[in-house]
Amino acid sequence: MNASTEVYRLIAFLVGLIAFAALNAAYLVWLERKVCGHIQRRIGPKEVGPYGLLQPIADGIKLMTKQVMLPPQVDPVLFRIAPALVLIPAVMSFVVIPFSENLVAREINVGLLMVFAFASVNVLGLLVGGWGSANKYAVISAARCVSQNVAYEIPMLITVITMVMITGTMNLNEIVMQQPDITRWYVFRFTASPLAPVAFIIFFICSLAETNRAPFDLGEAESELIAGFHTEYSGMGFGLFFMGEYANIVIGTSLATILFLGGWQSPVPFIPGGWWWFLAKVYFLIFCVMWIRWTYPRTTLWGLLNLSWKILIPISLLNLLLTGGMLKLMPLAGGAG
Amino acid sequence: MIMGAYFKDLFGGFWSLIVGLAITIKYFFQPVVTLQYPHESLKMTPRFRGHIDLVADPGTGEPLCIVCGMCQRSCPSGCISLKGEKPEGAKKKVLTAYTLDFTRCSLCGLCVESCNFGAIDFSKEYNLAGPSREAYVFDLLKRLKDRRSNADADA
Amino acid sequence: MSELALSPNQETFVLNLGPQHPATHGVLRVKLVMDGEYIVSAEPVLGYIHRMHEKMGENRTWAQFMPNTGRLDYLGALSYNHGYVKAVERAAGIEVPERAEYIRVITVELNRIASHLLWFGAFVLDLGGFTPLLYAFDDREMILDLLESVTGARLTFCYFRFGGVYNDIDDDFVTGTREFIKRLRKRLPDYHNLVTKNIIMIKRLKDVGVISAEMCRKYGATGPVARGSGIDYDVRRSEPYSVYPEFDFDIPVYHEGDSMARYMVRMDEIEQSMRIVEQALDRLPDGPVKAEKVPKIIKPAPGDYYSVVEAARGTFGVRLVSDGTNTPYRLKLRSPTFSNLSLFGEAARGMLLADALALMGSLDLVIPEIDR
Amino acid sequence: MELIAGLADRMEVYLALAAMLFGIGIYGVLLRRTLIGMMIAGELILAAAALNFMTFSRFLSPDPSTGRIFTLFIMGIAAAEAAIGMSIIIAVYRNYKSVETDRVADLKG
Amino acid sequence: MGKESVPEAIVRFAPLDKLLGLGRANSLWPMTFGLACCAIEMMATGAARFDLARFGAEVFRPSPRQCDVMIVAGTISKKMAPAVQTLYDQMPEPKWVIAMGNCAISGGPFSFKGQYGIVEGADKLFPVDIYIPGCPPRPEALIEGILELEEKITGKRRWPRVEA
Amino acid sequence: MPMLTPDGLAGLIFIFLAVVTLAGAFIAATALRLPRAVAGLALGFCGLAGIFYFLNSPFVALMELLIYVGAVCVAIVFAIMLADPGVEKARTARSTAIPAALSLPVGALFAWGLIILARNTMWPAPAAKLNPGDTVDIGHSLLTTYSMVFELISIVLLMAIIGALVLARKGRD
Amino acid sequence: MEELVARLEEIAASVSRADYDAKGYHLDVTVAPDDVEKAALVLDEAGYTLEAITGVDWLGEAARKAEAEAKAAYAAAKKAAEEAGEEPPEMEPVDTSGLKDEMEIVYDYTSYSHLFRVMVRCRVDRDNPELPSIHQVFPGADWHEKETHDFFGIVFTGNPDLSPFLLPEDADYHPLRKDFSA
Repeated sequence: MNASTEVYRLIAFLVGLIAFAALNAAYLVWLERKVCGHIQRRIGPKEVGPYGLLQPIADGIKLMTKQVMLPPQVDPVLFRIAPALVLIPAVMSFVVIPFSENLVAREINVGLLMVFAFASVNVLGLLVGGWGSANKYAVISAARCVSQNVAYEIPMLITVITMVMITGTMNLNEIVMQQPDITRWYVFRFTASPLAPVAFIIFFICSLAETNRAPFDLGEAESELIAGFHTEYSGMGFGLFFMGEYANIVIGTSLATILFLGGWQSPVPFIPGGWWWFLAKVYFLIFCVMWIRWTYPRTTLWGLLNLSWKILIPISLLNLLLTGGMLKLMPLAGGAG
Repeated sequence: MIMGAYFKDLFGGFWSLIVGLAITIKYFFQPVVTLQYPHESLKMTPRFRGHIDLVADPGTGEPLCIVCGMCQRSCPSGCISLKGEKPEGAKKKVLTAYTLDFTRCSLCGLCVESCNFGAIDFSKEYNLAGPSREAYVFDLLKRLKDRRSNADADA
Repeated sequence: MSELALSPNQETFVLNLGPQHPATHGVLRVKLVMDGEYIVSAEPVLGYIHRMHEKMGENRTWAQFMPNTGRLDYLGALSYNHGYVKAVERAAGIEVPERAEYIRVITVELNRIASHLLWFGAFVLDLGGFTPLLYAFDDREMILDLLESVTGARLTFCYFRFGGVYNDIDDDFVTGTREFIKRLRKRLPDYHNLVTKNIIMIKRLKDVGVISAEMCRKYGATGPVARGSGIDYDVRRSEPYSVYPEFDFDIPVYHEGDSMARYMVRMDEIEQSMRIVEQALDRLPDGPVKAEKVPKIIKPAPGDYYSVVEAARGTFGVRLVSDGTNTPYRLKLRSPTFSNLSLFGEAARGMLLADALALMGSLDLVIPEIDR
Repeated sequence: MELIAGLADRMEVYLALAAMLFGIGIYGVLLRRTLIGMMIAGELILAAAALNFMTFSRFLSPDPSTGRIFTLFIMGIAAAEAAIGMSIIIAVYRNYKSVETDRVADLKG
Repeated sequence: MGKESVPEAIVRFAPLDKLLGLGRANSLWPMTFGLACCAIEMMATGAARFDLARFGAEVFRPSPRQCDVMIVAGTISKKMAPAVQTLYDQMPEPKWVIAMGNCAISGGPFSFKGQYGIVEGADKLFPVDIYIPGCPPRPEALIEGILELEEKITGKRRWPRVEA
Repeated sequence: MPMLTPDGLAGLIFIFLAVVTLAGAFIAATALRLPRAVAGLALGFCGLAGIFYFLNSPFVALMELLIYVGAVCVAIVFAIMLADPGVEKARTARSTAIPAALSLPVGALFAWGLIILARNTMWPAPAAKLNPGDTVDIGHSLLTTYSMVFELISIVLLMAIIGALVLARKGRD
Repeated sequence: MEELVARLEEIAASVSRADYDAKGYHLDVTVAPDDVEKAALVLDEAGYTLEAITGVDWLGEAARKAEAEAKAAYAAAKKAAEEAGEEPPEMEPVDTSGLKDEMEIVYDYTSYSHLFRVMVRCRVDRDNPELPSIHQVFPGADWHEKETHDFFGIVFTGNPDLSPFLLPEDADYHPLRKDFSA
């Protein structure tokens, strides 16, 4: 049966993806500290290894050997499973991400849906973790995270549905295939969606909010809620939340790359496409995420919900409507089936 | 009308966010201002107030202090204690012990100011840190001697 | 888990902000009764850094109390030095040479800028923006370098003396200060573009935490908090002291009374302070920096004396009661944030947690000064 | 081995699984004393039904999409039910400060 | 130390311990916890001029559960002491304490005779690893304190010593 | 190793999923602490999603995750958070002791009966497939054959949203 | 301003102008403890704000005063005796046991709009220090009163909560009393 190699391949990829996620989390933290350092005109980690490159390893060793505290008031079961509930879906989402044409763990036809299905489980992790901590700050934080995620899932999904309408598929690799050069990236294809760049921005904002990144980091607003839902977590429990957060950022930016920026396709004719392009685009977007984080103050919960309900949802609905109209009037050559 | 305000708010707000990003990226490409402390360090200004140290007579190398006790009395925290005795036949008192409990000092400089003989001065030690609290109860007389022997060794 | 339970009669729970909490800038505790994210009542609990300054005042000589004044409000230590020496000078009838007054004004105003810069950074940090804090610290370091070169300390300056100042300033300081002002003038627009005009900032501060002028009066609020509520009151102008009457500067007043207004008052004050420093540097007279006829041991005539100065956070008052000896009989320190914070409970009622923290940040708290 | 390998292709297995889910659901509904607990158990019953639909659509139906669509409808209904149920529970809680069924009995009146 | 006869079992695990020590020493996350004046210098240490981040120690965590080192920066009043104690207890092992400033070391200028309000030194409450005298200490001194703590953990100093 | 043939592996995974589903369901039905019950429910749904995948419908499997785990479970946890019933007290009260004692046999009876029914029924032979039943077919059917139901479901959802809002508002007065 | 002074004079035991340059305030008003609130109302109507409330413990002051008076009287007597060429009388020990010590409570008022500082003071019995609270007039006085209660043990009747404010929750001492020792 064809499943034979498939299963082994999947296992190999899973191991690779877990390593990728862990490495990403570690070095994105390093990158974040460097970026924020330079934005603030300082150096950032430097003394631990060359350019501070061993800093994540030191942090990792420290976190792993740190005493894991189980505060007396917590619900031990919920408290323990919450970090896994955050991390595992994030790693699972990687399965369908095409790093290049062939470098994809499992190409399935509903890949886009899969990413969102797993991303939605993430919220449950935060909620359970916050609740299990039995700490007022953590509970408030969890409640905030949920209302935020629910509010931003709507414009995000509307935007994604628009993209599915245009591309006519939920297979991520096929979506990438439809954007062979920079002029046909969906972020610039006004013929497909008149508000294409706006859609990209909406998607980007929503993925920021979904991953609880500044300026939407209400869940861990430290001036309000100490450390939010992971206030009570120490050692590796906290480390796993951290990994989950960064894995989610990679997922979010990867999706943005695939949907709007041509995935692994090369923007210039003289360099071939491949995973290097994909990673370059993803890391550029991640840099933007960090850049944004270190520039803006935090929004409030109401400001955030207002942004979603009063601005993002109407605009994304408008985009959906216009796109539908456009598709009816002049069907795309490459897209809609 | 309301729509106009809505869009004005939208675009104005969006523009302000872009401007913010422009500023941070500008600083991102500017050189860092960090002083890499253990590798390079600041020179303390002449007026820097560290803990106090005894000043030696440049000629004899003995402390200038005449044990009048003004510094002890002027200290708000009572962190200075000194003792002196009058050797037989000498005119002046000689300092026999000068202890500074630096852990209670508030670095106000009243002691130095009250000294009419210029016998104490601020040291320029600015980076004291260590695992023991007792290390910061200084025997200034000993420090003075150490300094002198170091200087001798250097010479 | 039971403490999370909503109590049966009302859907509220108590949230303890502090004594160790990132938003309280030190060790303030605020007992919040919350209904979800809304504050039903807020009650600050003080005393976590009560350091017995007033008791110490009674145990020390007039001169020995000087270092304490710098530790009351460590962000604006020189204003407090100034307030204290001014009170004692008034009590003991000591004249201060003009050059010394100029130096006092220059250093106090520089210190005020440093204080406001730190507040600016810390306030934005409260709102979740980290980078402006670092930019503000960058500028603040420059001021500290300048002040260190004259006073010898970075934070808790103990620089003023009865009848003058400890040390004279030199030309390096004058040129350094001029350069710094030039630099800050260039950087302020960046701050405004990065923070003041930022839509998130505006949305978070506009119409949040409105304090009326009447409320300010009832609670005795002073300084930028009162000026943000439309009260044109600045001790430097309405109760002139030192050489302030000789300078041309404005008192920024905003009438909205919201957090944004208080923010703007402080940002404008940075500019006005720069103007004062420039003028003072231009007109700096020659002469001694310490009065000659200052007695070694000060013994003011029995009686009570009161003296106020405009510190970075508002009116700092010193009430001295002398019994004619060389130690104060009673030394009352009237700190501005004590009164400014006392209106927090009323102002925060019904607000969102995040907004209340913006309000608290806009009050510019320095806890050791409140607790004394 | 043969048994394990072929397990996923036998219809009865799925039906038995669904039956067990249903049984656990019924058990839970009867066991639970709180409204939320009953709702959770109710979700299990719905899930059992969905599993049956899916099973039939795979093994018996000429048009597999039918069963799947019904499963989707069940999900939609479940979501609606959850939303409404939750708000009822919260409203009940607000008024009676309890989510235990025997204390909500005066709703009948 | 190296030439003394050490039991084999210790020798065998020494490399691992060394690695652990290195990891911990280079990832000292302090708590966002300032009491008084010294806290401002602590902030200044994290700021651009001195940049504590170079040593990986700038991750100021607001929750004690995620901290390695508590920098007691300021006067501990008697009212505050139980809270400080709680925070210390909430930190997971291994944990260290730096007493920054004279107030945290001994009560500093506030420990006069007849005082009623402060705890005379953080070491009255819990063990203190590094003392940094000064009122307040300069940021360099705090960096020096962190380096001293690293030395204490790893047993070796990696950085040059700066003489004043 | 015969176990590691693709089919064997698939069978093992299937068994694993079935166990996860049942275990999750059991936790959901019996756990004393409701948050744990929801965690069990989520676990069960994850397993069920895997089984749907075995039933050749990744689309429905993912929808199961998206809707049940991502939305329904979150809503339930949220409700628990707001209402906080805490730990269910031991089932000793008289009014509930009888149904509690009855529940296990009743549940077992239902399950047993249904299994018997499933085994003993002669299921009609599988007909030839008209279409693979993938996402496109589902989409087509939804908007053609079942468009009426689709609309009805939409109305139900809308009403649910409005109803939830009204109820929640009322409680808050 | 004159009107304010006149109105205060109606309430106060004594109103005297002070030399602002030397003292730092313009008007020195002494009132009876029960009239504190009236004075506050008058100042509130005039648009004044309360800057601070504090206390002063005059432990032994009455005795010192009595002694000083006795000494002055004795000096006068001695002088008179000397002038008259008589033998000066022995100084009699002063009996201070019956004297009551007092505590002073000081209210500092000022106006935002014009420079006129009013200091209202009143004295209470040190053994039973009690006077009405003015937090109804100036809500800001609440905290000042709490602080004064902390430091001096002065009871402001009507203040909602006089439990330790700056001192630890279980504090039962009043550190700024002159006879306090830790």
